[in-house]
Amino acid sequence: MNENVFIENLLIYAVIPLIKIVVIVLVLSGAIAYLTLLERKLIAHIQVRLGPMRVGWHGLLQPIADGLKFLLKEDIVPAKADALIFTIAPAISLIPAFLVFAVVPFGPPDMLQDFLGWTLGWFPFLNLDEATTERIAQNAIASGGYVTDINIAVLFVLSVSSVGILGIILGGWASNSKYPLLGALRSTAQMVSYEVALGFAIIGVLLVAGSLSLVEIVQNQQQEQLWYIFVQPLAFVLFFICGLAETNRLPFDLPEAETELVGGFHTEYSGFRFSLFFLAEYANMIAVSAIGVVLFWGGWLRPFPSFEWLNFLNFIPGVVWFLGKVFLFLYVFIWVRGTLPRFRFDQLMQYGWKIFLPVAMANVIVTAGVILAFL
Amino acid sequence: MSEEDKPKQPQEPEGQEAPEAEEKETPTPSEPSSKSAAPEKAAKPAPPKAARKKVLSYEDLEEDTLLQKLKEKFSEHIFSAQSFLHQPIYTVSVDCLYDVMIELKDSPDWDFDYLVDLTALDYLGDDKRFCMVYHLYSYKHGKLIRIKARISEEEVVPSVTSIWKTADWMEREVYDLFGIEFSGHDNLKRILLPDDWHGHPLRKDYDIKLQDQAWIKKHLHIRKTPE
Amino acid sequence: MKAMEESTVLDAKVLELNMGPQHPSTHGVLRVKLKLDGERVVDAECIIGYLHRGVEKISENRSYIECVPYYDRTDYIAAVSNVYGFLLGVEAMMQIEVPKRAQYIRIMMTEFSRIASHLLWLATHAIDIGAMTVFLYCFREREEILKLFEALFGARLTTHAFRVGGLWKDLPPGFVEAARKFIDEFPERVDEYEQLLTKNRIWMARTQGIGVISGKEAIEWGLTGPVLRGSGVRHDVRKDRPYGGYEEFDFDVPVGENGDTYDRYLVRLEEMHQSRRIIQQVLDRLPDGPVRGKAPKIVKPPVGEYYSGIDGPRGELGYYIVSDGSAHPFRVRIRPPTFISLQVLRRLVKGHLMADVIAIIGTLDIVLGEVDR
Amino acid sequence: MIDFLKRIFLVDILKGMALTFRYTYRKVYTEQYPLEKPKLAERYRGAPRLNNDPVTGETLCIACDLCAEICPEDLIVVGSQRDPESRKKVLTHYTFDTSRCLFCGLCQEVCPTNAIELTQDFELAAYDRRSMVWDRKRLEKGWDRIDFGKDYHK
Repeated sequence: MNENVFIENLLIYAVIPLIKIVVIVLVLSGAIAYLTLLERKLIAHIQVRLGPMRVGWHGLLQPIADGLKFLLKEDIVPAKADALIFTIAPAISLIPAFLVFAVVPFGPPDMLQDFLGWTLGWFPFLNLDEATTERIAQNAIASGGYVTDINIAVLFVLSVSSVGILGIILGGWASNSKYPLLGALRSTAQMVSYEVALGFAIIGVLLVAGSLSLVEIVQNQQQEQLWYIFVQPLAFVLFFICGLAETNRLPFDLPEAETELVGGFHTEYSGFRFSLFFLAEYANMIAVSAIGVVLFWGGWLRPFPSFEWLNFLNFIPGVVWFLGKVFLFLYVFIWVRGTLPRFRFDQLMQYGWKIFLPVAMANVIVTAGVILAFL
Repeated sequence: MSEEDKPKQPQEPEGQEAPEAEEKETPTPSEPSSKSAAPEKAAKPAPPKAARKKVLSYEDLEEDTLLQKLKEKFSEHIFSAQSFLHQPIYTVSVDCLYDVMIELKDSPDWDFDYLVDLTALDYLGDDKRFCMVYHLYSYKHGKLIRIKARISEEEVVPSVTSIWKTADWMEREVYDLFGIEFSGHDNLKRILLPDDWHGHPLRKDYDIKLQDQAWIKKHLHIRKTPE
Repeated sequence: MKAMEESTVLDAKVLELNMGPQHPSTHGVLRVKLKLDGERVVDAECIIGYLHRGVEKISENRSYIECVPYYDRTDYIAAVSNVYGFLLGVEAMMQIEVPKRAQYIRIMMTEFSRIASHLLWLATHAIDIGAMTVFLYCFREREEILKLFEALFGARLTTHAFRVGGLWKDLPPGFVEAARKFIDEFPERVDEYEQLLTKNRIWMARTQGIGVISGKEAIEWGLTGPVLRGSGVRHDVRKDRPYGGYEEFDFDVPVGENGDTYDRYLVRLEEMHQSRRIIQQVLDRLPDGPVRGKAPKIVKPPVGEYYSGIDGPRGELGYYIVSDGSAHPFRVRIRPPTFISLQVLRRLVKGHLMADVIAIIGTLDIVLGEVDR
Repeated sequence: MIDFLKRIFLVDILKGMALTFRYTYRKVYTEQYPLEKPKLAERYRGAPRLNNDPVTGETLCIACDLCAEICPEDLIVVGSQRDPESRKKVLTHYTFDTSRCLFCGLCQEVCPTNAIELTQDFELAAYDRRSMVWDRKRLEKGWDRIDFGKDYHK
């Protein structure tokens, strides 16, 4: 029996999460690749162009071709660059971007229940009895639509995503070139300023939700039958704007502003290392969208969970809702990029410190006051 | 090809315009032609045509008020005033060029506040080889004039950058392409050509195919430039 | 020790940054040596000449007819008006009467080229500031104009538009309709750009108060065209010294108030509308007749000199032609508007941020082919 | 007040976004160049061609050398011989350096017989400079790709 418990624990705490991690990393990489295609196509259509058309049907294989190109290109390390830091900087940037997804709940805690119960039967060598299979399937760690659910998930996300900035700073500094250096400087200032405003915007939600766990935040939205966007609209707008800034997207793409700084922090990067920065940027985009969906748009919940006449929508699994909302987020990200000009550096800082931060703080204070007074 | 075929238009389906209304003077094919001396030889039939019109020439401006005013002030330094196609040209001595310019700009009667253009001409072989040409315009009076000053190869022209800021690069360009020095210009260096280039291309003794071979060898690493 | 030497870039108080000649926003091969204190510009020096081809020297070695195609290649964005300026000078010296129809078509095409040039300016200016969609919208309209050029002149960019005495050929069939269609749709398109930019807070923040120059100073620096008019000086060669029949047309000269980048933007937008008005009038009043006057085969102006200045899209484009009576010009001096307006860059960028340098280079609307010639 | 509200609610930005959204699903303007050949204007000045008389197949060029004289770049070389019988000049060779051509069209303008003509072919890329100097054979062959439109590759 002991052996069975061991296998059960092994499955719950090691094997199944590992499989989930592998799946998420693979799917995410693919998603990023196709996000670049989506961006190119969408911006192209905004600009009455077609975008990639030649590789595959309407350019569907373009991301693969691009990936191959990046892999095959010469990897140049400038002569005067700090070779070690220059080499590891892209990884520092990319890994945290992926780490965020460890806590992102793609679906409800029981998402994989049926699936696990069904699949585990395929492995007779495990000798699992019905009860064990049931237990495994019931266990939220194994069956949840997420890798892990930690009770400080929001803090984890904030802290991990700040580490990614280090990669940009180090990359810009290690290039020993002027444009990357300026890009890195801008990025430092920008990230620090907007991290604060972003944090305050999130605090508003946390006050309402009363939890730092992303899963619980969604569950709370389910209980209250209300997405937090309707409770905290201002916080959402701030979150979205700061999210744009955090991910270096237009109108806040100053660290890489190609018309000013040539390529910003990645001017000197080429080939595979450049593609890592590239991946990191898009992974960050998806991460911010996912967090935004979880915090404000009810995660895996279907629209208007309180309206019973919409119950027919329940047949669509939560993960689809979640991904659909993330897609909408990304769409808006790209759409904004296709519309707006770029801020100037000092204006960016002004907006960050003089408008967004005070507004976010006011939002927190008002929210806290309302909660104290009425709830 | 026989003689009768000549006027025939080729009947290509595409790329062909319908025969135009405008005249297309067909030169006789037997006309002697050689490639190198093209314009001189081909120019032969031109003079009788030009003769039909009134021949344009420089006209002297004696009654011009600007000339008289300038003569009063600078007496013998002002040489002449002419006009060509109603564009007045004032020739002054380079010695008083700077003072004339200040007068023209600051005097409310003239108020030439806009230096349109500054350039030079190279009359190779003349005693005074170069000719500085300034075009001035007055926004107030809507008047465009041309000031000319002849200088010899060694002479230095007073810079007008302190009068019109816009003269800065134009003087640098003249320095670069003609090799005329300006006194009082604080940043007189080459502008279009590289700093260490030898020769001044717009001089008439600088052949169009001439290049600074040493420079090319040094910077572009080309041993021999194609002829 | 070596590492310390290498890191002097970081220790220096003033960072010297080479912007260009290979930089996405220097509009060609302009090189600006910036001295930066942080991101603030302390000083700037323009280094030009990377595209110098010696067009003036080439002109002296070609006949009057032969050197015309080279002027297409100075300001290649508005090749039509370049040729126009030179031919006006030659025709004046030769006393060639240009038929009315040719004059009208010339004016129409120069105005089209002004619109095309302003569209390209708007496109690049917008993308410099980050609004990349405007870039392609402008290119779409410019494409329509280039198609008109192609139909009439036989080339899109280096058009070799006009000939001594008139035009190469008359308007092709369908041209007038296509031109009408374009100018009918055009205001709508400009409204779209305006919707994306004019009231956009980011655009306003990026352009208002940037690169301010007063009218008086602008005259002192010899600025012309939209840059001068943006500073409130109502000067247009088309109005003050009308040439080629411009006096017959009715148009306004828009001026700005503050002399900043935003005003220059508004002035150029309005100029596009005014150009459209002129084209409209040309199309309404286009006379019949020949398009090429009696011009001799060999162009040999008499001994003399002539300055013909026109109002190109970038300012006063002057051709100072000196003839010694032979078939080759003795000297052709091109007064390039952007060569002269580029020198004000140093004055304008001082004290601004690095991102503003881009905006200011854009607002001066330079073409390096013309700056370097 | 209204201005202030407009600012708060990002009206300027939303207007722009509405415009770009409208455009997202409109018809695109792109021409898929190598797949779809553009329909060039009749007057387009592209690759040179030396025309032959469509009836007799003989060259229209009378070796008058006008094109070589007018050419700003002096890139046309016309070689001729005087026919001992008819005392007429006969074209022996003709070269045209497309690598230096300005495509100004002066040569076709002066040609009295419409022999030299700039056609609508604009694909002039070559692998080396020497092959950009076109000889008489290449010039007379002219432009053999006449298909326009989408079906070009089929």
